[in-house]
Parts: sequence; structure tokens; C-alpha cells
Amino acid sequence: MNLDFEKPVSEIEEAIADLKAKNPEPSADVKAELDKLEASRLASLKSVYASLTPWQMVQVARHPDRPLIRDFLAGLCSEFIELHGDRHFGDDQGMIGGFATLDGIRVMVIGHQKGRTLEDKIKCNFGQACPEGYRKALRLMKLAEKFHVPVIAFIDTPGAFPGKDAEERGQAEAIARNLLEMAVLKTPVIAIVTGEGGSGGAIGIGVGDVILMLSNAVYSVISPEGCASILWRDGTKAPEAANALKITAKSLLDLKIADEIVPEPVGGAHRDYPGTMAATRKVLVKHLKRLQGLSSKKLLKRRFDKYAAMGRFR
Amino acid sequence: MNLDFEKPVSEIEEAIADLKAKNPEPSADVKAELDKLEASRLASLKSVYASLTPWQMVQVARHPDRPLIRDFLAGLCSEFIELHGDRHFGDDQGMIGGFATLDGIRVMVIGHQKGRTLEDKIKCNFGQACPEGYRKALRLMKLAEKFHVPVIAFIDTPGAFPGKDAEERGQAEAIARNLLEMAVLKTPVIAIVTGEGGSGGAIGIGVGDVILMLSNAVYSVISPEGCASILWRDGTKAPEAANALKITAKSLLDLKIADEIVPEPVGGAHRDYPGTMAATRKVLVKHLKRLQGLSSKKLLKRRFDKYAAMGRFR
Amino acid sequence: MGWFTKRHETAPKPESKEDIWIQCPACKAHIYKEEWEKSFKVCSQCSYHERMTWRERVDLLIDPKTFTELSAKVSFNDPLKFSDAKGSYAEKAAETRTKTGLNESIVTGYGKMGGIKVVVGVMDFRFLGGSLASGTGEKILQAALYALKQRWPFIIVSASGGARMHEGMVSLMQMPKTCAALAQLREAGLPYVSVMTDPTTGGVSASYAMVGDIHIAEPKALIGFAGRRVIEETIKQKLPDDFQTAEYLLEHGFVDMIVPRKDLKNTLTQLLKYYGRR
Amino acid sequence: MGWFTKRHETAPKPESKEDIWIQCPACKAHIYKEEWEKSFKVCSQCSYHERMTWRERVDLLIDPKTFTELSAKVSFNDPLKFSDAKGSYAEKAAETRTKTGLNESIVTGYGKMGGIKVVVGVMDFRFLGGSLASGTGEKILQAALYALKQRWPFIIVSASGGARMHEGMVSLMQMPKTCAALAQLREAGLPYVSVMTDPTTGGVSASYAMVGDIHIAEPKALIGFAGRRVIEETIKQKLPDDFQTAEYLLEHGFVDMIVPRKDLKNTLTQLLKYYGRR
Ligand SMILES: [Zn+2]
Ligand SMILES: [Zn+2]
Repeated sequence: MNLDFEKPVSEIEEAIADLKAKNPEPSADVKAELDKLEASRLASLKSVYASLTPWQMVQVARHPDRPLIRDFLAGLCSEFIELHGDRHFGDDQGMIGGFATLDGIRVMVIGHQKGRTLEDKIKCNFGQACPEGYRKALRLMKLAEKFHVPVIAFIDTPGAFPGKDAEERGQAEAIARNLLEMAVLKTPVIAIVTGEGGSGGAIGIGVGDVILMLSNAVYSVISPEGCASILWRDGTKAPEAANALKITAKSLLDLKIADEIVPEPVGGAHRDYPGTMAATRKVLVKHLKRLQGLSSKKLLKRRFDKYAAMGRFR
Repeated sequence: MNLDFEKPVSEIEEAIADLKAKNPEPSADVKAELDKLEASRLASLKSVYASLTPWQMVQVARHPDRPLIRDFLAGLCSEFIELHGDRHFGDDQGMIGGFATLDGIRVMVIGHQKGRTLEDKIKCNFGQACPEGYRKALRLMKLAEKFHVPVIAFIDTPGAFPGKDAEERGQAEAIARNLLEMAVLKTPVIAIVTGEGGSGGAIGIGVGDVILMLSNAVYSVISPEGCASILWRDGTKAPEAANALKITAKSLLDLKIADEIVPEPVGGAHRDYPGTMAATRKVLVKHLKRLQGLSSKKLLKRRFDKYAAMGRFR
Repeated sequence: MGWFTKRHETAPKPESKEDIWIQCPACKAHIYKEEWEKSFKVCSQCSYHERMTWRERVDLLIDPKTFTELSAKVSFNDPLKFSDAKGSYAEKAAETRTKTGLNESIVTGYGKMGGIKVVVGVMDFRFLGGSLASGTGEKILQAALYALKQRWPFIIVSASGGARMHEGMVSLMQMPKTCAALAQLREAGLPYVSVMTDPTTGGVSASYAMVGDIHIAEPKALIGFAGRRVIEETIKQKLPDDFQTAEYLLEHGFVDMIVPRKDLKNTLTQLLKYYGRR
Repeated sequence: MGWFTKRHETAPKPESKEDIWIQCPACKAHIYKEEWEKSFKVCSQCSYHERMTWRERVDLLIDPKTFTELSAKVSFNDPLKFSDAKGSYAEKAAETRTKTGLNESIVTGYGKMGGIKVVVGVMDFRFLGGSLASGTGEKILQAALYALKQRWPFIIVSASGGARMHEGMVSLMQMPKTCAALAQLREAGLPYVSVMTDPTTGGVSASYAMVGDIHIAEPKALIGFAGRRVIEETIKQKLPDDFQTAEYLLEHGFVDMIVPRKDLKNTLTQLLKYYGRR
């Protein structure tokens, strides 16, 4: 599925398909033409993705084919032992987790699950976790602390689930509790925003020693649509809001909120899973090795200093 | 309300009432007769209560007028600041708690609430706590630990609530969690069985450095009725089961499970609240003062040794 | 997580020319202004708790002449150079500063409460809906660290619609920032009490307001994470009237007690007296 | 909290004279005895997991010839001198001991599991329904303390209807006793894994079985606190068929994973490999 702003690419792809259909057994000339078209397709893709607007990045971050947590687990980890439940109320499918092995390093993975099929998406609340999801994540983080393995938190959510039951079971408390506990969790935490970093629902598992973002991922205090409808009183002004909110990986690197950007392959993560995995693995492993070398005292001091400095401009 | 086995007392009371009714303006003779009857009523009460069977004690422990936790709070404490909620799901009325001051000593009180009126009883599930009750109790105990005040747990429950929802929200987990956390809670804990100590529902807040029992309280692994219907295959054999199960304060003192018995006034706690409060206060204060003198290291070692020795007979 | 939370008109409007009457925003009763102020802006007819300014709240809670402000110079920032349809955030915030005399949505300081030394943070809804932004977070952090240093209890009185979107992710990051500061207090065994007043929602409810050792709410205060409208759209049904009220949260286990304003200082003082080994 | 939990006939009865067939208690299919045993008493037709003896469980989990029993001499006690309609507890327990060769409802020991040194406790339902009594508690305590001393992980495989009422309050007190032992492991940072098999109910579910770092259940195992009949009487309605099954508990957040018996050793070994700095 191509996005609206990928129209130049779509046109070339149509021309390629057209030429192929008309020439089931392509001559040398046609083949040369196809090669030319393919080169121009790539050039066009590169050019489109070189200058994505924040709002276009939102579209890429939400692309239906974008790799989800289970794709990362399959692509990055040689083993994943999923663990379930918050030991209080339920097992939220919108937040999953378990032990995993990445490049021989044993870790605890937690993260939002959006689901691929419609059935899955419904089960996962479209990646909007409930209080029991945040509590499951916390339980697993505490288990990681006890087992002396680092935590990797994969962030990809439109936000915490805004349901009646979720409020009643303490959505606010669950997120707040995680923020407090993660601040003093005695094991390294890497947060990586792979798609949408949706506000409180994202930060609820996002207190990392390192905050990574895929190059087309976005991270925002409010959805551009939500912001536009409040501040512009017009939901269609989402592109303006996306711009003003500074939600891209590049902007957040400048604001010293993101620590490093994981470069996506040309055309976005959804066009090249293996390329995305290779880039992600490289950055994760680098930070895992660096953080594992720190004493827990030093780790916690650095983490505190990092968050204490957030928004300190003088 | 007199109990079945109090018939000798009831008969004398009827005689007194009769005599009073017949003599609205009693003569000296009648007055002397009334005094004699009153003396004999007291003697009878004393004699009945001196030889209560275990099953009769169960009736006393369950007496509708027996002092409940709020009566103890009112009778023992100069201040009670009730705190609410488990911070996860709800505020169980079957388990209450808060800061209280007893003889100038600041403590945290937790305990089962049976309720006095029918409406209250229903709200409290008749003193059968739900998982959120045990979790509220744990939260308050942790708060007591942080605030460096001792915990007094008032035990009076037929058992943990055996409902579908309670099972789904982890009745077993909530009780188990409390047992583990109480074992290492760094503040003194006094458990006092004031009425019915009903199995897992009682022990779920009952891991004390000291276990006290009112003299007519009972504490049992299973209700006599339940035991009778399983082992005798006949619920009416509850008196036999009550006997066999060794559930009285005296038996449990012999088994080194109860540490001390709080003597109830003649005729049971329900006949004399002030007397009950005075006796309870005396014993509580003695143990509070003793336990507060211990370092937390020593306290925890003693607590561990106490429970490790439970049921060790060789 | 916007900071827009309407309930009633925020400022009671005097109805008579003599300015001696206040109309209760909730029940519309006319109350003598003097009575209204003596009852700490609580309606004597319907016990509606009107929002308080930070100064009124400090006067309510802190012993006279014992309050010293902390971080007085910390003000709002404009890290995004944010502008929306109505103009620039910097201008709007500066205007608010001029109008209210506030540098940010919270005032922090220390003083005595019933004779007990405490550090307090008091949010003020007048400053952009009490929204949580970098200045707010920094002031809370500094106050918490001051409490840590002095080993005094810490109290925050929240009144906020949530994160201030004009500071974007910098605002969101104040949630972990403030909680990291509170975590230091916890590790040191120091008490932290959260007082939730109307409204305590969004990113404030999902950070420092909900991790207190003790949670106190004012009667009928709106407390919740997501907005009512968003939830109704999600679940496609109307929510009960008392949804997300203090009373509702008490029932659901997230609030220890609901305390009428007149008793607040006394209750807080009584509670802190239980904290031993100071 | 009785230990009477019926599901199907406990011991599969060989049907043919040649004793080469086993009838599955669940689906009634006839299975070759050899196949039945090779699949660790799991039905190849319906994957019913028959209860295992402690020895079968140890053979399933512990590397051959590495198991050493602990507390072998700890046996049952009769602190109450208990008798019921059917006679004395002491006689009944002694009979059971003779019949099963077991001293109590659990066997504890240490050995290697996939090369990892572990301490294990394995309950055996044949001993008075795997009920928790003073001997059981003492063995668990001693095993936990051994794990603490060696700094090895601890695993308990539960199979129990709950507290043994014949030992009265002494039995109930094994709940805090075992949890106090596990608390020592936790304070020392040592892992404890709880494996719940059919049945894990009553006082066992409400103590050591439910406080694991990781909870593993066998498929369809009955796990719960109160008995189904008692709950149905309380709520005056029928419970769903899958109520209190392992699958139900997984859904409600109390079980980390349901692991078929053939994978149990491998899964446990994999999990314990994640425990660092041993
Ligand atoms: Zn009013
Ligand atoms: Zn079968």
C-alpha cells in the first residue's frame, strides 16, 4: 500500500507494471527500459523520503505494513519466551513481554502490540494498553531486575486505552507507578520508539537510560489530530500541529530527548524488514554492551541526571 | 440475645423479668429476692462460660453482639484516620484500616469488618474480604513500615470471600502475597483474633510477631461445619469437628500457635464492651512496647524463627 | 492530554454593584463575599469547592508567616517556539504571567504546617489551566530535592488539566522527571502526600499526583486520565455523571480519603504526625 | 480448605488382561501402556495430563542420576491426635505411608536440570491428596534454606487440594511458614519458580504456589482458592466449565505460561538460563 505523498513512486510503479504486462517476454530493449524505470523508482523513493514532512512521517509510522513488536522479536531475537499476566487482574494483549536473546545477549523485552489482522487488532485494542498491560510490563521489568538482565521497551502505540474500565482500574495510577519504578529500576533500560510514540501510553514504558527512535518514528505529547482540534479548533490542521509539536526523531534528537536515531532503509521500515532489523540490532547491541558495563549505582545516577535535565534550558 | 447453651441463665433472667413485671413497686422482700436471682444469674453465667465446649465458643465468637473492629477502634483508640483503597481495583469494605492512636502509641490498624446492620453486612460481604481487601491491607502495612509505626491486625472473618469475581481477581494470589510480604515487613505486627479466625481469610493478615486471641475467639483451618460435612459426611457433626480441630484459644496456646489469651469478661465480650476493651488494651500495649524496643533485624529474625518452628515437633 | 478542563466558570462573578455577593458557580446561590472567603471558597449551600489560587492554598495549609518560596525564578520555557492558530505560546504565557503574577503553573516552597516542617508544591489553575510543562517539572524536582536534603515531608496540591502541549515532548518528559524526583524521596523513606483538587487529569494524574504514600482528594474534584469526551467516543456510550469524581475514585481504590477544605490542614497535620523517626 | 479434589479416577486402570493398554481417564481412549509412559502420562488422543508420582516428576525434570533427596526423614505429625468418623488420622497416614512409600505429601531434593543446579520440591497427590501439613511445610522450609545456602534456584511442583485439616491450625500455619522461607530467597535475590499441576487449590494456591517469580501451569490443571461447589452456593449460579483451569488463570493474569509436560524441563531450563550473576 502506497501513501498519498508517494504518488511519484506509485506512478513509476504503475509504468513498470504496465510495461511488464504488455511484455510477458520482454525484449532486451524492454528490459533496459525496466531497469531504467526501477532506478528512477528508487531515486524517486529516496527523494520522497529525504524530505518527509512531520505529518507524512506520522503516516509512515502508522503504515499498516510497518514492522510490529512481533516482527522485531522474530527479526532480532534467537529466542523469545513470552510471559503473561499482571498477577492482579488480567493479561493485556496490548502489551506483551518476555525473555529474549539478542545477539547472544539475554534481555527482557516488553512492548506495545498493535496486531496485524483485524482480529488481532481488536484483541490488542489497536496497541492501546490497559492498566493491566502497564502492570504486566512493570512485573516483567522487576523480574528483569532480579534476573540481572537489561530491559528493551518497544514503543508503538496511539496512546493508553481511553476506556471506562481502563479508567476504573487506574490507567493513571498504572502509568504513574511505572514512571516512578522505572526511575530506580536496577537494570539497564533501553526504550526504542519503532512507530508511534503516543503520549502517556508511550512514556508508561519509556523511561530508558537510552531513548532510541527509528528514523520515521514519531513521539508526541498528543496526537497531531487531537492537538489540531484543540488549538486550531479544526482536526484537518493536523499537518500544522504535527509540525508545531516537533515530533520527529530529528527534532527530538535536537531537543535532547532522543539519544540516537536508527536509520530506516530507503522507503521506510515497512519496505525492508531485514534492513530495518540489521540497523536496529546494530544500535541496540551497541547500547546494551555499553550499559551493561555500568555499575547499578552509576546507572541509576545517570538515569536520574538524564531525566532531571529534561526541559532544563538555563 | 442468649445462646442455646445459656438456657440456665435465660431461665433466671426470665424469672427476674417475671418478678419485676409482677412487682412494679418491689417490696424489700422482692428486692432481696431480685438480688439473689441476680447473684445466681452471674454464678450461672460464670459456670456456663467456665466450661464452654469448642462448638459453644464458636457460637460466642459469632454472636451478633460481639464487638467488631469498629467497636475496638472506638473503645481502644483516641484517634482513627481511615485510609481507603488498594490502588488497583477497589475499596473493600470487608477489610478496613488506617492510622490509629492507642494509649498514646501511633499504630496502623487493619482488620476484617463484618458489619452490624444487615445493610452493612452485605456491603462487607459478612466480613469475607476480597482480593482488593488483602491488597489494601498490604498497602497499609507497607505504609506503616515506611512511617515506622507498628501494625495491629484485628482478625474476625468466616473466611475469604468465595465468589467468582474474587477468584478471578486472585484471591489466592492476594493472600499468598501478604504471607510473603508480612514475613519480611520491617515493623512490628500484632495479630489479634477477636472473633472468628477463618482459615486462609484470617491468616491473610495474620502473620504477627505475636498472635493474640480473645478467650472465646476461635481460629481454624476450616469451619467446623465444613470439616464435618467432609470428614463426617454430616454437617450436623460440627460440634465433633470443632472439638477435633482444636480451635480454641486454650488449645492454640498449647500448640504454641497463640502467644497469649486476652481474658474476656464473664459472659463473653458481647456482654461487657468496656471490660473487653480494658483487657485488650492492656495486652496490646504490653506487646507493642516490647516489640517497639527491638531492632528491625532482630524483629525479622524472631519472626522468621517463630514461623519456621510452627509444626516442628521433633 | 490537553489542559482544557471546563466544569463551571472558573472565577465567581460578583453580581451586585456593591461587590458584596458571590454567585456560586455550581448552585447559583448568592453568598456573601465575606462568608465565601471565610469558608475558603466553599459554597455554604451546596459545598461546591471553588478552585483556589496558590496563595489562598498556602494560606489554608501553611502556618502564617512561615512560607518561603523555592525556585521563584524558574519560569516557563518555549523549547518548540510554538505557535498555533491563535498566536505564539511565548506571548500567551507572558500575558498570563503578567495577569496572574505567576511564573509557572506551580508555586513551591517550604514552611510549617501545624508546626511540622514541610515542603509543598501548589498548582494554580489560572496559569494555562495548571498545565504541566518544563518549568512546572523543574520546580517540582527542585522542591523534592530540597525535601530530600532537609528530610522533610513533601506535599503536592495538584490542579491541572494535564501536560502543556505547547511544549510538546518536553512537557511529556516532565512526567518521568517529576516521578524520578519522587523516587528519590521514596528511596530515602520520606513521606510524600498527594492532594488532588479539581481538576487533576491527564499527565498530572498519570505522574506525580498518583504515586503518593497517601492520596487526599477534595470533594467532587475531577480526577482521571483520559477526557470524558474521548472515552465516550471510544466506548460509544454516555458515562455516568459521577465518573472520574473524587468519590468515584475513592470507590475504585485510588484515593485514601476525601477531605473537605476546612479540614484539610488538620487532616494533613494529623497524618504526618504518624511519620516516625524524622 | 480440604484436600479432596476429584476430577477423574486418579489411577488409570489397565483394561486388558495383558496389561498393555491404559484407558485415558478423560477421553476413555485406549492407549498402549508403553506409549502412555513414554509420553509422561499424557494422552495422545486428548492430551489429558494424568497426575504424576514424585518419582515420575523427578525423572521428567532432573538429569539422570543427579537427584539427592533432602529431609528424607521428615514425616507426618499428628499434633491434634485427630480422629474423625472413619478413624484416626495417624492410622490413615501410616497406611498411606506404607502404600506409597512416602513420608509426606512432598519430596524435596537437589540435582541438575539441563545441567543447572537446582533445588526442587515435588508434591505427590497420592499422599492424602497432596495436602499441606506440618511435614510438608517443614520439608519446603528446609529445601528453601538449602537453596539459600547454595544460592541455587528453587522450584516447587504443586499438586494439592489444600491444607490438611487433620492437623488443624498447625496445617494452616504452614502457609506463612513456607512463604517466610520463600521470602528469604527473595531477599537474597534467588529465583523461585512455581509449577502448578492438577490440582493446585486451597491453602497451597494461597501460599507458596502463587508467589513465584515465574508461574508455569500444566494444561487444564485445576487452580484456585475456593472450591467450585462453595462458590456456586455463594453466588447461586453455575460456574463456566473452564473456571479455575490453567487456561482461565492465564487469561486472568496469574499464570505466565501453560507448558505441556513434554516441554516442561526444556522450558524451565531455558528460563533459568536468564538468571544472571549466579
Ligand atoms: Zn453552591
Ligand atoms: Zn485422553
